[in-house]
Amino acid sequence: MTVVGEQLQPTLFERSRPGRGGDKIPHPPKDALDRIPAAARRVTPPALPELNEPEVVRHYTNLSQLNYAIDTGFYPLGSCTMKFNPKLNEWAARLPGFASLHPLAPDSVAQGTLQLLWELEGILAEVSGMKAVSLQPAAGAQGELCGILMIRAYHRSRGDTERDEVLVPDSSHGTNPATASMAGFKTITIPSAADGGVDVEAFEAALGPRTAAVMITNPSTLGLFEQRIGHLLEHVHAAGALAYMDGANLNAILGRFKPGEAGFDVMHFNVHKTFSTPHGGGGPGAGPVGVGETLLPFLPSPRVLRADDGTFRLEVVGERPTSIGRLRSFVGNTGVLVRAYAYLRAHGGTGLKQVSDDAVLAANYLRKRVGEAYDIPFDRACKHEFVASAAGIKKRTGVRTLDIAKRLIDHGYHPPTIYFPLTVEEGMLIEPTETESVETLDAFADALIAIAAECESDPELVKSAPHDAPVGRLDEATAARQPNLRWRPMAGAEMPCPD
Amino acid sequence: MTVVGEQLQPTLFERSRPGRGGDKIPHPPKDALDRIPAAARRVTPPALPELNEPEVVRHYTNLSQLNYAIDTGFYPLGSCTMKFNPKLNEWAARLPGFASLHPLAPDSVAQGTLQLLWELEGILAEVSGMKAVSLQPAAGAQGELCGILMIRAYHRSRGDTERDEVLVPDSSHGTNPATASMAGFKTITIPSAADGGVDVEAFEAALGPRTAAVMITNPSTLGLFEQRIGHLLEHVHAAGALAYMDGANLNAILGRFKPGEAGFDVMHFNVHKTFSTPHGGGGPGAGPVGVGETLLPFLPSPRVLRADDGTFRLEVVGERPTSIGRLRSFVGNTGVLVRAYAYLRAHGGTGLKQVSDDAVLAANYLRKRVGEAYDIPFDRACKHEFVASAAGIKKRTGVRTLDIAKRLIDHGYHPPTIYFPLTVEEGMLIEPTETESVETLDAFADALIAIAAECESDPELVKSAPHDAPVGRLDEATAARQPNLRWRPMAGAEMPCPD
Amino acid sequence: MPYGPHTAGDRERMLAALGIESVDALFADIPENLRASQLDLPGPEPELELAARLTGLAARNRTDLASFLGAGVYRHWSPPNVDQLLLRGEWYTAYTPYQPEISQGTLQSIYEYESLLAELVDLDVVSASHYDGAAATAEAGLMTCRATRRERILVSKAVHPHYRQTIAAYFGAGLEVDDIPLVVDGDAAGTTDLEALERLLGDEDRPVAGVIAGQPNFLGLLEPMAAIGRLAHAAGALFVSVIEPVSLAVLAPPGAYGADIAAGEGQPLGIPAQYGGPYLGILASTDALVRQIPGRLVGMTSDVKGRRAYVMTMRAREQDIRRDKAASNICTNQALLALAASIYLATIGPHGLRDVAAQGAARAARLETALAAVGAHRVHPGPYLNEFAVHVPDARAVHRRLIERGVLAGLVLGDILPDEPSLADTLLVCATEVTTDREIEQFAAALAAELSSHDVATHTELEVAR
Amino acid sequence: MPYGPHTAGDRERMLAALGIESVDALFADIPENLRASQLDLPGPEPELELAARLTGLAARNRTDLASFLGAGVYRHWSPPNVDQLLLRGEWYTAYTPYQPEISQGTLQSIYEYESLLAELVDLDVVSASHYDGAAATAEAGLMTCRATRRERILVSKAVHPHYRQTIAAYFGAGLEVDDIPLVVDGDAAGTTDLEALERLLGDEDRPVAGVIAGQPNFLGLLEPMAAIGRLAHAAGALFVSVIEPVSLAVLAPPGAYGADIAAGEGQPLGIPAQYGGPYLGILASTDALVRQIPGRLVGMTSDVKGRRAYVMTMRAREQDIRRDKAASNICTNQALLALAASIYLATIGPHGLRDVAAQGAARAARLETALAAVGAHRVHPGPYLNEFAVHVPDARAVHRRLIERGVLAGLVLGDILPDEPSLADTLLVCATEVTTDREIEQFAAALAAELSSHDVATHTELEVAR
Ligand SMILES: Cc1ncc(COP(=O)(O)O)c(C=O)c1O
Ligand SMILES: Cc1ncc(COP(=O)(O)O)c(C=O)c1O
Repeated sequence: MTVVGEQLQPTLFERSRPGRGGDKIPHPPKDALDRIPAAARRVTPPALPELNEPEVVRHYTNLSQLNYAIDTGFYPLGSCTMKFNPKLNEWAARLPGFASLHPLAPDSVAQGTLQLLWELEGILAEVSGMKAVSLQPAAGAQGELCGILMIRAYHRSRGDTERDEVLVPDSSHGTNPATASMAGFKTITIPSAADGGVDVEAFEAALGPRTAAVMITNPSTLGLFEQRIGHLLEHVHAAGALAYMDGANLNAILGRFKPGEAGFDVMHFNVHKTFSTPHGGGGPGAGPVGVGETLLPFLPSPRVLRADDGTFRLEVVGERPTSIGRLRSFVGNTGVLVRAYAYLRAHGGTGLKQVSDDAVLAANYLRKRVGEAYDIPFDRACKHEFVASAAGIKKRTGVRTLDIAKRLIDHGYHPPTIYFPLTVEEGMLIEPTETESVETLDAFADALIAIAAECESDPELVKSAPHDAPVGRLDEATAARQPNLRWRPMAGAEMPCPD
Repeated sequence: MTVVGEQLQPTLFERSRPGRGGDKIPHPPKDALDRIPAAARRVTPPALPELNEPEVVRHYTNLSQLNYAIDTGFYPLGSCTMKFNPKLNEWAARLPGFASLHPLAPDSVAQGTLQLLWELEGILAEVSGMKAVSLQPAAGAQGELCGILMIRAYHRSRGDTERDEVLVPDSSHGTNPATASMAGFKTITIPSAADGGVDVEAFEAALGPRTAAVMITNPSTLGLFEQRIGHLLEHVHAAGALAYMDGANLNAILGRFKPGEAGFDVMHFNVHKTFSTPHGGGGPGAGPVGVGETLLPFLPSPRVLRADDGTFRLEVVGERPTSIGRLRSFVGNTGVLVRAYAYLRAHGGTGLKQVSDDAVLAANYLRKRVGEAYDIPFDRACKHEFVASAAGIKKRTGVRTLDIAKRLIDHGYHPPTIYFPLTVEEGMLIEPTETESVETLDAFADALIAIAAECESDPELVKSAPHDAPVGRLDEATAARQPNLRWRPMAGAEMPCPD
Repeated sequence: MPYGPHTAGDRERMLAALGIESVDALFADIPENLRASQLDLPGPEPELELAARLTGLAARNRTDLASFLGAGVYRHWSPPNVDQLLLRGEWYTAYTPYQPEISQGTLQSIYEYESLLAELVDLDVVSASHYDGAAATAEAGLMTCRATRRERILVSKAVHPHYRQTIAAYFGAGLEVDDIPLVVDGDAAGTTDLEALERLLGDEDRPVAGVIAGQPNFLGLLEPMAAIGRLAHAAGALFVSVIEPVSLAVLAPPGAYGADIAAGEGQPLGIPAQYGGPYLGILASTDALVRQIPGRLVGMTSDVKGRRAYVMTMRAREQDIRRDKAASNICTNQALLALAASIYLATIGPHGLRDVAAQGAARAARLETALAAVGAHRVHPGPYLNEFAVHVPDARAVHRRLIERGVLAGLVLGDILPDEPSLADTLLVCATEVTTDREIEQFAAALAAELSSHDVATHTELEVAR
Repeated sequence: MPYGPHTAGDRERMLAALGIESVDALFADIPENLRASQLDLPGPEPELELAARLTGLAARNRTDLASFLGAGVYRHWSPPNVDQLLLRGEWYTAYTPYQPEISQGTLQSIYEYESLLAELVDLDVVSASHYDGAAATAEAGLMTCRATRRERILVSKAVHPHYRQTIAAYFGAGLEVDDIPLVVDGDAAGTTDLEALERLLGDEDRPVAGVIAGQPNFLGLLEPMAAIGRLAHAAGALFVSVIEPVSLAVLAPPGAYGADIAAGEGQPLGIPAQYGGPYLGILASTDALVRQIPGRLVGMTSDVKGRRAYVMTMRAREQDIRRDKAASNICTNQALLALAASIYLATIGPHGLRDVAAQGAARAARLETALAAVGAHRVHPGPYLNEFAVHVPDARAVHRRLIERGVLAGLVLGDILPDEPSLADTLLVCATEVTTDREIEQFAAALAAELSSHDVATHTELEVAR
């Protein structure tokens, strides 16, 4: 139990006392640093806090209890696929054979991990219908960058250097346009049609000889499958461009749709979403990239290869000159990939299909129930998530989606993603995932419906929520205007009081 | 964060849904049980709850957050030595070599653990000044039983069968008299003198040819060292009786007093107190027993032996016929002992002495500070703990120690042990241990002093505490009168509502 | 100090507040002639080096063998969430829930443990834990004496020898324990001798408080529990069943065959072997015996606001309240292991538990076949669940040599029961859901190899002798 | 379903509420011709079997070697409380703290991470984490371009080759990267060539946005960072220092020698090697660059009641707000690893961190002596902290054979830097506080044995050639 008086924790720095703690390792000989020239030495030691282990444990135990997490409750944060993180996977990643293997260890001593990675590539290729997969990207956004860099390399390899535009639907994830920019492309935004899908006319109009690629999040961030995808892909390829699928929402379509079979040239996976590796309070993740035949030569290096004798190895430096190179050090976020591998083998093909079936069923059930009190802008079968809107409630009562989200906290729930995608007024993107029981879905719907009633009967209650959280709403304006981004011993008046 | 609406958790049984969960192991063949005769088979399957792993994890994560623990705050529970439990020790006990070793594994495959146990016996012998140590008892109380059974065996071995009494000071721990009874002895209670020590006159009067043993908790449960111990031991031995020291309070005197050197014949250790193995919400512990020369032949079996070639082995069945036999299966709570071993080696001789020095210094400092507002019945240097009393406050304000304890919860602290020992009116036994900082001691003292003031200014506030805990005071009378000791599906009215 | 917070300055400050120069002043009450000699101990050792030492010791244990050793402690698959939840400081760094308002986690978990075990054993009262199966069984024996005010119990010789030795130690003070012998041959060989039991119960001068028998028994065999219970009750004695909890998913529970008390070892419920403990002593009884049961009990009640809450109850049985009149001296128990068992049961579920038990039976049957095929046959004809004894010539030496072949071939019964001639040259072997086909094949092959070379050895000896 | 809660009944109920017969109806929006072929995958596999498979794979990795391999990833003692606290579900099963009211744990921990790292690097702004050292360094390069509105950076060839390759990939789109060569011989051999740097900076047509150099550099040598920084600044470029965080306990921090940005790999701060990640990309800058730094930033503020609280801030740099105008596309970062680093630093403390760094230096000095004694001498004369290159004839083959002798003899530099002829037949070796005397002796002895048999081999070849 985090004791009340300590809910607002002193910082590590306030807990520090000179001379406390330490002694975890033997003291070095006195002359250990004599070889280091004075000019290279540190003069003022870093003012790190000094604590003993008990204080450290208490600090982080108490702090942790201020967090909402999947392990404490329902977390329907749309677009993030907050499903249960199996504990077997945490155990597996900590096996010393996996955990202490150095990334530059010669192939001969790394056969277990190499085999796992090679098998994982194969599984992801089968799931996506892609030809091959690189496990290197550290997250979805890096997977996107990887994909776009491959597309650029492809066009260049053909001497096709005029393509400097990437088409991105307005309902796409923010990382898509940001990636295109980062890779030096201009982003062309394509509006959505009334049904939530891409506006085909606008799309065709934008496509042209300068189009390097289109990036399509499918299912989209509205939770909708892009029904006209076949048509769109045909046009893309006809225009000489390539098609990137943001596969972050794959949790909706496992065993139902394989992007590679459908004609996408490249896609990324978000293993921290679809394959349940823990979100870690903001990471780590992993963003493997799958490619079709066209982009195969450009995959980042090193790839994991299997020799005829059944041994595994990494590509050596310079082995495949067409590669775009590397996006980070070493082979990838292997510790994350071990968890993904365990998840995938635990499920198998039938299990993965069931994952999507259950995720989609749960989302539609919840959509139906939430629809009892909220607007549902796209009222057709959704995939793994759906958008609800409080636009009507706001008009009637002045209560905003933000307020409703905060009020959900009092009811014991993590709020959905709000005001995202940006295209829906007072939107909230709700993603229940397949690991939540129908009782939980019902209880959450009941809470949302009860809040809708509160908006009418007692709008102030909702507008001033949360009431039962460790802290109330924050002064974000001051935080941004006068940023305080690091601890410094400050005079009392300069700093918000500790409780 | 344990969400408010879930603070009072549904039980596992209420969370259960038929058909949920499972599939952790492969299904057995259909005929697996055909060999079992019908008469031996279970007819009605046990109505165990059916949950999936996510629900289990949430259940126990949320429940855990309702607990106060050392890892969340200061826990000055007197007599229990709630010191920090080092995390290295948790790691060590889980090393597969230790954790998966079968207790009947032949000596040849158990050399690592046998060596550890053998070394640990030696360390405990050195700490206590005893000749030898058995690690078998599972807790302090079982160590006491072990010691008293050895004493009985000793007298019998000499044909001295008339000794059927055990002397126990009134300030002793409850396990002392309970142990004597369990071993078939009559308990003679010896009153304390005004200074908190044993009343020597009463003690000498009670000693006689029927006295088998005396059991002395030293330092006593009042936190006082038995100053007249030399005198007492002389008389005990002169009377042909043996002296047992309850060593549960050893945290006060490491490196300062060795019971074996001083003349005690037998003692037990509480490794879950002195050597910091975790208390586990009520256990496990371990209660090794040390003996002098006299009782050596009677130690429980098996002992850990070291051969001349440096290998280790367990005694075989029947090897030492004088043994009292065994108090439990196998060699002992080895997993607990691994932690104790790590603790002892981490500290070494100098570290252990410092432990006691710091524990005693902290207790005396806190005693001094608490004395600012409370009665201190024995106002002399205490050892690792001290008794304070609210008798004066109660007389003036009607507020009892129980109320003050509950009010401490609101201030963020675990209350001390209250009404223990039974001999002090409105007593509270406060043990800070050596792992709490002086800031924590001060803050706790400040809280106690503030509550003393509240008793005068707003006694109702204190009497109705706690106000900030997950639940309020409980209806213990009904619990005892109409015990509800297991879950059964009950009609709404029969059962307290879930929130 | 590895974990202490006190800086030199902190100590100075405290000493100054006490008006003393040195902490020695606080130890003046220890008589000078009784002050300790120095502590001559290894260390202190920094964590880094200590960790290396511990890793080295752990590595000296061989836990890589294909193991068929059970005999009261069983390998099972414990889903990793069990240990990960146990490692939460809120559980393992708390103590006895004396303050229920801030201990509802521990209290509810114990209440649930009581409920889960009550389902398994089919009895109403379950104590919050005892030290282990042996101590719980001894406490059960004492309970029968208190409840019947009689002073003699009967214990089947097929109860685990460690349990019988523990009972003997606990009963040394004036209470009597008699063995019930085993059936020597025939279909019931290796189980409790009912005729002998009847005879022992018939001694009217020495009325029996309780009869203790185990299911499955130490030799892995199924006992006629209902019959034993009927005989006990007919003589006015209470019936104590020593159970193995996983087996209760498929075997009749104590409540169903009339046991008054169930005791046993909870280790199989997700708890690692760790060379002997900490384990979980299970102790349960009928409602009628609730005031006799030792150990903690947690009950459901309500708080001042009428909200459901849990509290330790019926505390008047306990040592801290009743001192020498308490039902037992038990204080610290094995709460964390009760929690482990609860999490295990909640995770594995009723169907899973049944699968575990049935898989064990299936694996054991396969083991029986494999061993028989190489000439190691069962000792007893009766039914078993997942453990059985086999004849192996020169069992002790073969067992030792099999270790070199990577196999831990169960238990040499002659070592633990030296006074049972019928068990000389027998091994007690077991299988569970974690036993693989490969391990069984490895065992059978290694045994075949040993037995044939043993034949050779024996022949050679014979020849030499000629 | 291994983790799903839905029973057949639950599914029925949901379908009924939706008025459909089968879940297939919900997938009607997938065009028929584009529906997936079946998923041809292994499994599903029950946990028990999957656990055995994973244990088997892990066991195929050899992590038992005496390892002298560093090259950007270092073995250190991570006190067990670090991982045990990380394993709390409240940390690792939460996500980005979008809702600050129920995420103060994560938010405060990130604020503290920023503060701890700011102390280490002596710069004011620390981002909440990047993917790894390489990606953070590439982002640092992009920052210099944004901040200076120039399009060319210079990177020392002594920066980790993986970082340089990553920079190359990130810079492929119109931005330029030039290498700064290394000094070839003399006292400064193996460090960044200052004269060449000055020349490269002097190209007025191609103004330089940033200069990137590492301390210690990839070869373990200490660089003249202050001089590099002065040259960069004189040319109007920003100076990016690639740091190793443990070394900052004893080496001058970037802030002290005028770096504008520090980037680097946080793995040494208590994070296991795990074959490449997840690690921790450190990225820090001066206050002046705060609006250019990519990645999350957490600031201290207050809540409606004026209580201290923390929140993500300056979000207008991020992709979810600014889309194509964002400072980077980074979204999911490495928050849990930032937490690990914080817990490590809090536990080890400033004196402990200094001890770790100094112990590494002392162990490495011992390693140097031991290797020199068997004829493996350093390649470069300049000072180093705990990693250095040695000459070993036929390095690749010797390295391979040493594995058979239980030694992982660092890195074959010719493999990772094939285009540096001066590094052919050299090994990059490192020591840290966990390197034992025994390991060093084992390495030296094994190397001596290899070198003498190599001599033999070479002689034999020579003889044959004759
Ligand atoms: C649809 C979509 N695309 C891309 C991303 C970016 O992935 P990541 O956060 O792993 O970089 C996300 C997730 O956050 C996402 O939801
Ligand atoms: C003084 C004293 N003696 C004996 C005991 C009994 O030890 P245990 O609880 O380990 O049985 C205790 C602890 O609780 C104690 O404090």
